[in-house]
Amino acid sequence: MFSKVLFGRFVPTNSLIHRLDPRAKLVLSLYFIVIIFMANSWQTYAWLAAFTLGVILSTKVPLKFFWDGIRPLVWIILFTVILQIFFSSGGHVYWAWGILSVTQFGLVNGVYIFCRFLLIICMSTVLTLTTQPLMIADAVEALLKPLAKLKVPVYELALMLSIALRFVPTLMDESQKIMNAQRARGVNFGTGSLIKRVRSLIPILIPLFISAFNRAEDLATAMEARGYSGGEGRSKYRLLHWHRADTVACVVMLGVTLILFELRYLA
Amino acid sequence: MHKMITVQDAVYSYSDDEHLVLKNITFDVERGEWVSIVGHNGSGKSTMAKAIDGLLKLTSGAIEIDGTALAEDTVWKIREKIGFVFQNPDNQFVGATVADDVAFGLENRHVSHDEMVAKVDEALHLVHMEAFADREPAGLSGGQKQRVALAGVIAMRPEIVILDEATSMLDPEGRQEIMQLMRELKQTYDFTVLTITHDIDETAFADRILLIDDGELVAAGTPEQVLTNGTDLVDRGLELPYAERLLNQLNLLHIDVPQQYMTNDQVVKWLCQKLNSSK
Amino acid sequence: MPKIEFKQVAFTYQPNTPFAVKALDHINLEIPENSYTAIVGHTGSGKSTIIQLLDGLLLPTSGSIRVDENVISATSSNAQLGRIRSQIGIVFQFPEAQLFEETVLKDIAFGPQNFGKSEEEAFALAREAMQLVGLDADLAERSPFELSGGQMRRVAIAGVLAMKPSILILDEPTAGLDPRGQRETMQLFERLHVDQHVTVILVTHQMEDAAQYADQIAVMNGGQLVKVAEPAQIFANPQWLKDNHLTVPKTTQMAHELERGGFTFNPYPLTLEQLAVQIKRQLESRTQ
Amino acid sequence: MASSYSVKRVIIPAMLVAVTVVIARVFIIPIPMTHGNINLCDAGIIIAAFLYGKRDGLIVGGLTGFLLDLISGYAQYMFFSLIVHGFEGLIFGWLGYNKSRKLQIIALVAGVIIMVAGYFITDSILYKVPTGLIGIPTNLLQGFVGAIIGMPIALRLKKSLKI
Ligand SMILES: Nc1ncnc2c1ncn2[C@@H]1O[C@H](COP(=O)(O)OP(=O)(O)OP(=O)(O)O)[C@@H](O)[C@H]1O
Ligand SMILES: Nc1ncnc2c1ncn2[C@@H]1O[C@H](COP(=O)(O)OP(=O)(O)OP(=O)(O)O)[C@@H](O)[C@H]1O
Ligand SMILES: [Mg+2]
Ligand SMILES: [Mg+2]
Repeated sequence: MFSKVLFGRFVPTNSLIHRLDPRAKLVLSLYFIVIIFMANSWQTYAWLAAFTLGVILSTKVPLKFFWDGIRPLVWIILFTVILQIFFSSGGHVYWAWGILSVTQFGLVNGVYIFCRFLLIICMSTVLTLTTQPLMIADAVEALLKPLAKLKVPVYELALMLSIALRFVPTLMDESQKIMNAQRARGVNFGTGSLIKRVRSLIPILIPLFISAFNRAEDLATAMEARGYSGGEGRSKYRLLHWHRADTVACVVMLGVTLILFELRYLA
Repeated sequence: MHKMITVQDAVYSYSDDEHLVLKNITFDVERGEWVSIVGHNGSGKSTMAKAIDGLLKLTSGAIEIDGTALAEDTVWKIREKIGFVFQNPDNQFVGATVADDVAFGLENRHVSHDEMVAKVDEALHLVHMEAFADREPAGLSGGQKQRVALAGVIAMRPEIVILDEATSMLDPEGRQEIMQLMRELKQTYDFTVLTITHDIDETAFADRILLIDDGELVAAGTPEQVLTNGTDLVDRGLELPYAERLLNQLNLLHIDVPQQYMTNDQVVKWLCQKLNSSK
Repeated sequence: MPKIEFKQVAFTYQPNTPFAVKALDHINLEIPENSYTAIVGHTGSGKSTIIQLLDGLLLPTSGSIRVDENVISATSSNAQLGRIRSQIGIVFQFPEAQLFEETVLKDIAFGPQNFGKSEEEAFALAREAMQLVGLDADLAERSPFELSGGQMRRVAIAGVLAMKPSILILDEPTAGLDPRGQRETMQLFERLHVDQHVTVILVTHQMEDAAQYADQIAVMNGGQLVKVAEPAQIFANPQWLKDNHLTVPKTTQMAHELERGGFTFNPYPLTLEQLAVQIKRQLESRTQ
Repeated sequence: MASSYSVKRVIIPAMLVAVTVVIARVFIIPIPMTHGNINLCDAGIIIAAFLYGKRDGLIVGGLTGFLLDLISGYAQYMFFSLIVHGFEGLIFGWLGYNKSRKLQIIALVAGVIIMVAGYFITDSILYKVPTGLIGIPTNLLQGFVGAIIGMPIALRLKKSLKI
């Protein structure tokens, strides 16, 4: 039932982007979000938007999924854009009423912030639509590895992340079962005052936590029986492979940056 | 030659209180033997099994595995010889996917990547789960998860396999599958097997049965010796095998039944002979 | 009029999504008042889905279910469902997972209180239920999490019985218990059925229990109800059982093997006792 | 021997992350005009921190924040959430673990303020200050609901499990 959760928002289409190394995808998408802040003009935003659109199309994921990523934020976006339009000043004044005014700068800034929203959301959506959560967790582990030298328990954190991911669907099922059992005993969820709703959660959450602790106990025993004695020095079954395509992707991103700077400083 | 497992005067209690969960248990298991430990809920079976794997430390007594005494400094070596499958299929699945889970034990032993891939493939093949290598546990049935657990054990080439009620959360089909699979694997690898159960049917393949009641070892012997009326299985929370129950019932109806232990097939044969000879 | 009636019930999980699973289809089933019905079937055949529908925990995609005068359909309101739930008790698989209160007594009294009983009444019902399931009265003030697995199971069952349901649904209530625990639990439900005329619906993989206790057995396969009949009819044909992924009860198995060696059974024995009696009769009739 | 202690130090926080992700995904309360809804993840973080202290508060907070954004597709937030919720959990545990009821309430207030401030800063960096401002009321509400659910459950669990 909850395979949806397990996959995160992953949509398997096996596109070029899907096949990139998760480390490359993670780093490049974060990097892209950073360079979005360099955009400051029509040309720069247009260039980044064109690139983002290209990436979106090459994922072969239906556009509807990107819209799903934007939809929950629509109100915030509109709110921010409207504030930006009404409260910035400068340039030609088209309309004014008290402290509110619509100015040339306001409109331009409104459009820019709108673009920034869309670009950030779309690029991070590309990451989650084309990469399984587990892969991202692997990538994070690989990228944080140098921190192990600073005594950050990278291996343990990575193991925690992977075990948490592994148990989310199991506990999700469990929560459903507990909810059914308590509803059969007359609990009514989602009705009544806030206090009443909060109270109705206690018969669900306590058994859920207890179940989690019991599972932790069992799992710890099972892991120890299988020879687990700490993260240090374990060999790894799941390896990440850096391919030529990943290097190419990095070069492409470099090109995008160069053009961006070109547009920013030459124009 | 030494025994595979020897347990000498094992005593255990969980807290400091007087309640002993194991009371002076002594037994041994030969190399290649299949031994079943039976007993009611809470009789101490799991505690005994965990002690054998060094997962908990006896209050007093000694355990020796393949000639090595279990102690602080030998416990990891000893665990390498023992594969353990637990009751709840969900709570022992460590990896994010089937293949990852089978590899978990190998990773702990620093096995190289290439060797690991080969071993994982082979183990999955042996439990007929190769088609599921990349699947996540959420989509598997309980029986399939237990087969993965078995694959994880086999990939390590243990000398001893312990199944602690490994089938008790499965449906009957799943149970039979796991027991049958275990039998095939034992024929291939000849490990020593310890199964823990309160289902008498699951002792069908055992060479020897140990009966535990409230922490005491109250009977040990071949199925013929233990699974008869004489050992008060019913008083100890268990059940007699079906054939034995039928014979008892016939006896109550004043039919003379043979005194020795019989399997289902033997009972059928005996009854049919009796029917035909009385024609 | 039967107590419960399923009419053309169908159910799909997550309809209209790529994850849609059709779990039940064309279910027509009547369950008479005071009957003991067993629902059996392969893993994933839809047994748990049926009982969730019956308690209004899921609503049918199409069709309707009548429980006494109340009807559950795709559009049932919360109030209607509440009325139905107050007369149905469900013991889910591993019910000890539902315990949450600070004391055993409070946990058992939780259900009755939700269905409108005062605290005093609920505690009285809880004490009664404790006695019924054989829990020592001393345990009332203990935390349920300090108990043994078997005791926790009893507390959870008492929590369901304290609601005084007229219909009791059991989803593999004995899983994980040793044979003594299994026997005692099944006998407890049998007593409720006989003495207090509770209508029992048992979901089980254990054909022995279905054969021994039920007056009718409903066989599920792939979301369809393939047969509803008396145990003797269901178990008369081992091959049919195997075709529907059911295990053959040991008695049936034994009787079947004996038939090959010259015995004949009519009606087919369902319990060990019936088998023994028939064997004795045949052995003796031959000697005469 | 038998020191499953170190293994449990990994497994217990991991499992607490899993439950917290689950309760955050299952019990979502939709609120119009915001990130979409408020969730119960703070309750889980509070429980982790009150039962096991600041280390587990930090880990459970951070990893839960990270995973939730990852799974729900808000990758742009995931590293920010890692820090914000991690810090929140650290504060809950540091000020509230094994402390009097009064101090625990102070811990809750402090942790929630950290969380609200953290997201204000995040949204202001990523987008604009107004975006940050608009998140404040909903995040406060989310923290408040998390606290009134998390605190009693933490106390009950502590008593029942004798942690
Ligand atoms: N972690 C624990 N802390 C305290 N007591 C425990 C613990 N685990 C088990 N016990 C107690 O020890 C006794 C033996 O338990 P054990 O799990 O070994 O029984 P078992 O024979 O395996 O039972 P089952 O058939 O139910 O699995 C029981 O009385 C049980 O309540
Ligand atoms: N929450 C759910 N979401 C999606 N599909 C589900 C869900 N629950 C059950 N199913 C599917 O519905 C079908 C019927 O499931 P159900 O749980 O009713 O079977 P069952 O007969 O109770 O099985 P078991 O003997 O294993 O308990 C199965 O194919 C199952 O995979
Ligand atoms: Mg056990
Ligand atoms: Mg079911």
